Amino acid sequence: GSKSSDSSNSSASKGNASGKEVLNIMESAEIPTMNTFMAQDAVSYNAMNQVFEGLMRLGQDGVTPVLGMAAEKPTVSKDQTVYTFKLRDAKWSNGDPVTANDFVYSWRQAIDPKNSSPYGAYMMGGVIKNASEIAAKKKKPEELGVKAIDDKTLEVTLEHPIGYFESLMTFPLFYPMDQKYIESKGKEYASNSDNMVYNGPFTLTKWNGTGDSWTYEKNPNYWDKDSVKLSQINVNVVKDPGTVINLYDTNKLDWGVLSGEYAAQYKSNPDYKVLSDPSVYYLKFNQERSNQKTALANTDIRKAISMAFDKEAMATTILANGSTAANGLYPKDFLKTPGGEDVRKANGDLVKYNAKEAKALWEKGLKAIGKSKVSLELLSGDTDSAKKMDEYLKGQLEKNLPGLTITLSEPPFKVRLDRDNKQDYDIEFAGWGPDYLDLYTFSNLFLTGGDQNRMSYSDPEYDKLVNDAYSKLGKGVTKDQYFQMQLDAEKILIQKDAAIAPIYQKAIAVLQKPYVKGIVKHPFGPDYSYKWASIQK
Amino acid sequence: MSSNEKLLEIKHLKQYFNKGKANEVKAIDDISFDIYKGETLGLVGESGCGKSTTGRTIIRLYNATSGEVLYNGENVHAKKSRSELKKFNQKMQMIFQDPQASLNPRMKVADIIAEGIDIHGLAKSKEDRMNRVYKLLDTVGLNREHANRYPHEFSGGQRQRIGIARALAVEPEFIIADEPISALDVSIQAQVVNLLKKLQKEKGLTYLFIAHDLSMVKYISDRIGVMYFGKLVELAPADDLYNNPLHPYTQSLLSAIPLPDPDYERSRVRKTYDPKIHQYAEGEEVKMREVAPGHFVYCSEKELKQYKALYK
Amino acid sequence: MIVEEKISAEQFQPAHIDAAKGEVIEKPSLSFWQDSWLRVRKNKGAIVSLVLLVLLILMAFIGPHINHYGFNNQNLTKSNLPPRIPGIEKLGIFDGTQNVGGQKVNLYEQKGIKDYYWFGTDSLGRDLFTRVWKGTRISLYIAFLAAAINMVIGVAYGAISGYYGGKVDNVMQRIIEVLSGIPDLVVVILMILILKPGILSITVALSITGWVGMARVVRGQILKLKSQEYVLAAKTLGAKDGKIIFKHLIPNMASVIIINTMFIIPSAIFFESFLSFIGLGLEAPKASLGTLIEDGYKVLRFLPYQMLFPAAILSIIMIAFNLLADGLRDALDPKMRD
Amino acid sequence: MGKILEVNDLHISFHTFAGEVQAIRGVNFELNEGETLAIVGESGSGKSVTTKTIMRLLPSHNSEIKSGEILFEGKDITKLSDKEMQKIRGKEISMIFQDPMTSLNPTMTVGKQIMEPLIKHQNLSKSEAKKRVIELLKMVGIPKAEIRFKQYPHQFSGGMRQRVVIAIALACNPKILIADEPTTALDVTIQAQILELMKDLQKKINTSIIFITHDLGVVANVADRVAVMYGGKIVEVGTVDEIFYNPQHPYTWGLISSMPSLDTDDEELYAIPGTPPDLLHPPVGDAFAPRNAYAMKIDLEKQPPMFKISETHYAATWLLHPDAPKVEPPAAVKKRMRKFHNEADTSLNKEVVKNV
Amino acid sequence: MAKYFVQRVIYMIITLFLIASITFFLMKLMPGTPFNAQGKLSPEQIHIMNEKYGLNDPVPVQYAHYMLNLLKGDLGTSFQLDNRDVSTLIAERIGPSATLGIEALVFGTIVGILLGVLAALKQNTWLDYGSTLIAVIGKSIPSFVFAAVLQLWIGAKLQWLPVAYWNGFSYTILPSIALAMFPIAIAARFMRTEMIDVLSSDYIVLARAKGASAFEIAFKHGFRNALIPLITVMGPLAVGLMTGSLVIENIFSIPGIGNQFVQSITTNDYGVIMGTTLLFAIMLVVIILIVDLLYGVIDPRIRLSGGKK
Ligand SMILES: Nc1ncnc2c1ncn2[C@@H]1O[C@H](COP(=O)(O)OP(=O)(O)OP(=O)(O)O)[C@@H](O)[C@H]1O
Ligand SMILES: Nc1ncnc2c1ncn2[C@@H]1O[C@H](COP(=O)(O)OP(=O)(O)OP(=O)(O)O)[C@@H](O)[C@H]1O
Ligand SMILES: [Mg+2]
Ligand SMILES: [Mg+2]
Repeated sequence: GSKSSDSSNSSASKGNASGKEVLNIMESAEIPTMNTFMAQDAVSYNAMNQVFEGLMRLGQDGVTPVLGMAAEKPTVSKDQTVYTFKLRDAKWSNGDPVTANDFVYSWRQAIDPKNSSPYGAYMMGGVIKNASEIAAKKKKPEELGVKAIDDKTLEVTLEHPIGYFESLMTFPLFYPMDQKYIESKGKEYASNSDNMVYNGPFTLTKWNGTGDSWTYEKNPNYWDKDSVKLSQINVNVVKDPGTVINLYDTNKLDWGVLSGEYAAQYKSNPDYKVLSDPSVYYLKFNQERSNQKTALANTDIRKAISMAFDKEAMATTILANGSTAANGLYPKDFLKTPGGEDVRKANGDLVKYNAKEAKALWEKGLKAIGKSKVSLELLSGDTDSAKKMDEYLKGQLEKNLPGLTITLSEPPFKVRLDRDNKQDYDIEFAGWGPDYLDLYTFSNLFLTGGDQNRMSYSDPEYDKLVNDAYSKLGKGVTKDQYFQMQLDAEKILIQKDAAIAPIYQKAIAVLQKPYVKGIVKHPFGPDYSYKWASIQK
Repeated sequence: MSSNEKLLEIKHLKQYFNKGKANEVKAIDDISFDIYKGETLGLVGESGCGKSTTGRTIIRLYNATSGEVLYNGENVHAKKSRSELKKFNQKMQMIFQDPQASLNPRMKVADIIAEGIDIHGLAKSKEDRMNRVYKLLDTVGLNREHANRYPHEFSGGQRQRIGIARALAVEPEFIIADEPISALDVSIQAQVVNLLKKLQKEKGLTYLFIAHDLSMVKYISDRIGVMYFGKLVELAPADDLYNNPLHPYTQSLLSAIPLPDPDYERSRVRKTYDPKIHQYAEGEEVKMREVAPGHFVYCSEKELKQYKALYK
Repeated sequence: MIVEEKISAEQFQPAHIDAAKGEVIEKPSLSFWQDSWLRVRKNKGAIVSLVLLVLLILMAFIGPHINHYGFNNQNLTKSNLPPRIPGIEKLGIFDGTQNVGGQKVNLYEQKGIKDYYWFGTDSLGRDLFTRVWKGTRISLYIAFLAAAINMVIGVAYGAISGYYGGKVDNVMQRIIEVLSGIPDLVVVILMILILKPGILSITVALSITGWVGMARVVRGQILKLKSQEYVLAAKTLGAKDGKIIFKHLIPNMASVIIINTMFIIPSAIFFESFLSFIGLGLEAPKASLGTLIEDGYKVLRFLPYQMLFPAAILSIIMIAFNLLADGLRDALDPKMRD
Repeated sequence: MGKILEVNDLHISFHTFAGEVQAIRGVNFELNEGETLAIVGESGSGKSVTTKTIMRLLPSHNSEIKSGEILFEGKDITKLSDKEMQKIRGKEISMIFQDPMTSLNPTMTVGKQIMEPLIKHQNLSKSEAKKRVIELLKMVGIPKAEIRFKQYPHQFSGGMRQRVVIAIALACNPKILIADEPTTALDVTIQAQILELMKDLQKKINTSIIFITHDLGVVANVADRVAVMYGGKIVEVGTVDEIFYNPQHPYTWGLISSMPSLDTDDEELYAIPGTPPDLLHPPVGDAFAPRNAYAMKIDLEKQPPMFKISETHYAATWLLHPDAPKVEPPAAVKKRMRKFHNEADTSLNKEVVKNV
Repeated sequence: MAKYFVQRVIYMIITLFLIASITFFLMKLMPGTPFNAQGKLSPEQIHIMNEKYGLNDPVPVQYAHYMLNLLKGDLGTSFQLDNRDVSTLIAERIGPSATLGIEALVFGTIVGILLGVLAALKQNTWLDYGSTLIAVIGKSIPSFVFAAVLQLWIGAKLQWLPVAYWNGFSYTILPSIALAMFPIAIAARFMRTEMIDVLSSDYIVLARAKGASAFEIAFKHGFRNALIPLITVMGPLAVGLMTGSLVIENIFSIPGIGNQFVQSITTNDYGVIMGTTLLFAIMLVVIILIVDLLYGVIDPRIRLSGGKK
């Protein structure tokens, strides 16, 4: 598959000459996989969102699920655990019809332990019936709660009512796969763009499986091809922030992400845009390291640290890309309460920068643990902005909390994860982006034994609230109550326990040519949809 | 001056380099000779014939491929322990060809000379050490002031004398001088040769004197050995060798030496040597044979007769 | 043509020639190093370099204390200020102005800042002057330490391999071959994981991977020198191998070793900045010239001064070391003697 | 026999780290057609510098011709441009160096190296040049010339290499051949062959040869005339017989008597004491004075002029001054002189010819 | 000759085997797993994935597996790029890196040699100092600075050449030049020193005595003899250049192997680490062999001792 790389994919000028709408954009990394159940990264998911389509897809407003392969809204059983989808008459790019079986096949692949899909169990477990048991090899993949009633009817059985099920269906893991085609290709499937079939707005071309560039071409077999304005999208991986600018200035890019210092410098540029993102970054306080309680086991000390740094300044001056200070776990502009209020607003600022109070708490805490000096290791990422923030944090904390020494440790990402897994750190600079449109994607992280809770935090009150809300929704817990319980849990986590210290909510600064319209940014799942994008010169 | 007491016996000494490989060199190929106490044995021969290798093998810079070197009856090459070796190192010393290359340019003259003293612990104190150095400098005609200088500050002849002082420092009995004057100016060669002679007289030293300048060799040596391609071809008292060269190679060598005498040069007739003239038959034993008392030639039985006839 | 000139008979008396005087050396006694120093002194490039290096080393120590800013004093309100130097600012340079969107703006006036930051400030509002000298100190430290360790390992390894030759040499050379085949990065990452990140581990990493070149050079030299007659002389005197190596061989390779070290220093500085580039370098807020350049590089387009100063100093260091090495080579090269 | 080369009052200095080395301090000599002039003298006396100057091969960055002229067929070589000099080198004047091991380019075939001057100076075509090279190789006594043509220097022995160098030097039938210690690095037997070869070839093409050596034996063998150098000056010049059998300069005495002849016996050799002069700080008077057992006070103050002994024989020593006391030369020299005076009794007419 | 060659190849194989083995064990010492790139996997999930790839086996078992597969020519699969064969991945990535490396090497060596020869011929003139300065600058300024400046000025401001990407020859020019600065510097310095050395040797004096012009002396006589030390350093340098530069590849958005390699190390992509290491090592030993053979071509003396009968 290296043939594709030598054919010139050069860009806008050529495309426009023939009156076609061609968009030139960038990615930050290569596509690791185009196999839906093997993906675990943003680049893959983003690409899949352009060339495949699930039952639902995220709409033009960014968050609302709209119909995809489903011809109409699903019918839901009374107990809200059985969803029945009618599929529309859609085709794969090779002409094969998209059938209910394609979904069944794909989902079973995703949960089948022999495939060891990184996200399969994570996304399906506790949601689709029997998924957890199958992943634990206690049941067979065939027992997964998904069934093809006929070619065009798909029935999904859930473990319990899931409020965000429709939005979950937009996630690439739940996309269909053309069983016949895949089996005919065997190992070759998805090794490059020639060995794939597509059912999304675009088809993938000129992707050799490892390369730095690829294109999306309008898919003539797409059911909604009339909505697709672009005839071609050229994607190049650009890793250097300066190169992005140079390419943008020479019109080789119509859209590019500004990273690092560039965001701050381009603020006044008319093409500058900020895309909000619901990823939240925070400090994790490890209360137990190598089986010994750390200074951070003391709540006052945790609280003191939570308040001791100027997150406002960090977000606006250091990141300076539209990111905002975060005063809670749940991001803003992500979900609204049933009352229509933004979740963040509803719960208010749970912890703010307050040097004076921080100092008081610090001294109290120190007294309690009987120490006058504390040295803590801050484990963090090795990216430029992370490093800069670490330095700032260190400066702030050491200044505001006398007696505190912070040592920085900034290993490569996987090393950091490894140390996180082993709980081998004092404080960790971590972050989380939602996978579906529900507060549970955040709140479950800090349950006792939760994914992000490798810091010996355990509060039965918190666990109870989150677990009850999740499992009893529809079974005694109303939507309103559900939200309230999640909000209360956040208060416990941050205000009462100061288990983590929120820092900021991410934003993405981009440069976008004025003639580019309609690129949709999603707060979760795949990052962007180009389906509705257009060039309007 | 020389006695009949054998100081050194070299028996069937062989030194092959890169043995067994494609580029094997038989640098010394089975040579035997004796060196008597107090004499100077000269060794001549064309470049690459194995003179240096002989000297270096005797002093154990190379491990002999086979054969023995008996020093006062003890086999030098069989010794192993450090202390034994040390004792031997003290008795036998070497003077090198290139006075520039044989002195460590980074060391002061005093330290160069004292190296042997230090190794063999000959000095009782620092003072004693320096006194010895001064005395040695004096012996070779240099003065104390030179002790603190570096080799590059000296002329070739002076350097060579420093080299001699270094060798003398350990009070050796036997000195191998490997072309000690070849790299020196004519006007300076005499300084060194005179010094060597003087030292021999005073200390009763024994020399193996390697050179290719035959007039100098003749002047300094009691006996002379001629080497050709790793073999000793003739060995005789100096005058005898010059007056009665028997081996055709010796003859050719002698006939090639230019002498500082225009008249002689005008009349000189050069002989050439072609090893083919021997026409040794298969299985014929060729070895050193005594043609006249003390005059040995490498030859066959048949040749011995001819040589005997030739010998005046 | 006879030139008649009266020469008194007295003149034809035999002169008194002191025999010992013939052996007197007129020149003052100069050791090898003194002599070399005289030679180096004649090389303008080397001397200028040496002076510059001394100045830089001095500045690395006093530079951070010349003004009252600490190297880690953060002040986000004063971030990314261009350089402003009292006095010189009247000339229209280093006056705190910066091109913002095509317009010259004096950021100090705009933000109402009275201070002077001679080299400007970085994105955390830290004084770059202080940081640059602090960085110089660390870079030099890394360079010297790495070079030193490197010299020890490389020289010892090369010396042993070359001196003993034969099988020992063969095995040791194979090891070198294998070592140079293993990617530095793997080794370095491991080092940094085993040790805590920071100067020490960088140094260790450097000395694990960087001495191969030195070992090769030293081995080559030893091979050349070990058959020198003064080495043979020491052998005939009964000197031990160790003594021969350390007293005779290594001093005579000193020039080669020094020169090679001079060339190692720039690569050590380089390597450190490469480590920083891939995120394996120093722990913050420490900075080296490498990390400063690295940071400055990201804003090269808008705030060129942030890279300019550390890059200029790094370049001066590199150029000075290179010229000094060249000068030393000329001065120490035995071929150029006499 | 016309003069082909005349060197007048040559002064050459090197600028070194330590200061100015006055390597040549007033050298005068001439070379006649077809003759061999040997220059002898100890190391550092300026033999090579003199001859390199004739070829203009001194390193340009630190050497300087302070004064003097070198007339080659009347043209002053010191004034020629590089281009003009390139035409003379290898064609009119050519040179043989001391070390045959290093003076051939190791990466070029021998044939090519000999061809170079032919193509350059005689505009021969490649095939003509090749023919000539093979002739030359045969002429210098290298068998199987056709095969040897394609070989590299390392495939030749030392003696053969020196023959090749000679072939290169003689390729264009030069008028002057300068041989700077051409046999010092060779074995006596090979040396003898090379010397014979040179003499043969000289007869054939009638070149003049300047032959540098410090081996008096070789001098006696090849030279017609001999110039003895000491401390950057020529201290004695004369025919080979004059120098060997009637030397006048104490340095020449020293040289001759420090070499043992085959009949020198156990008596101590005559040795010149001390060390050569330091040309960084050349002495005021006679450079040889400090080592001269016959030195007089004037030697320490004033450089001696050239005294004429015969039409062909000159020496620069105050001992030849009419007022100087008569001295006894060393025994070895006296022996030689006796021989000389027996053969041809020339009166010792001392005359100052050239003032210094 | 044949015997020599066989012996060399055996040595090469042993070396490669050792490199592979040591790298394997070192690599296994590195903490972390190849999975969990987004940090969203639970330890159980990671365990399952490790199981699938045999990463839960004891390291010696994994080693044996790897080596057996290696013998079969199977380099395994990448974790980073899902299930892509390491061999395909490397094959696709080495192309651009090698192209750039060779261009930089050729360009750098030629320019460097010219500079060095000029400097040697005109020792201690402004030409010499100029060449020294270029060489020192080439050595002392990191290549990413050159790259950034070239990209900004030639690419973005003047628009003479493409800013980035990989679409044909014109795209290779800027990165090649940026990469070539180092070889230029090295070649110039080495050439100068060697040339000065060679120019003072006897055979050069003889060539001058033959009446050769300065040009002939430099290029006909000096050049070849000065080349040996140069190719000795240029050999390994060539490997370094051809195996890609993370920095240059990032700046010019080139799908090269340098970038890939660093990424594979930071993500524990074992197959790729091993594959790339092996590739580099093979290139290294092969280049060393080539250099040795080149010695023989350049210097006939070595041809003989090279082992010919
Ligand atoms: N270390 C060595 N390895 C291999 N060959 C050697 C070694 N030393 C000497 N030879 C070879 O052994 C032979 C004899 O060398 P040696 O140095 O003894 O000769 P020589 O008679 O001293 O010559 P010269 O007069 O040139 O000093 C030569 O062919 C030489 O090349
Ligand atoms: N390139 C140079 N730079 C500095 N000094 C030089 C140079 N070449 C020669 N000299 C000096 O000039 C003087 C004469 O040297 P020259 O080479 O002519 O001596 P020589 O008589 O040929 O000696 P040898 O017999 O050793 O060849 C010496 O003192 C030497 O140091
Ligand atoms: Mg020898
Ligand atoms: Mg000379």
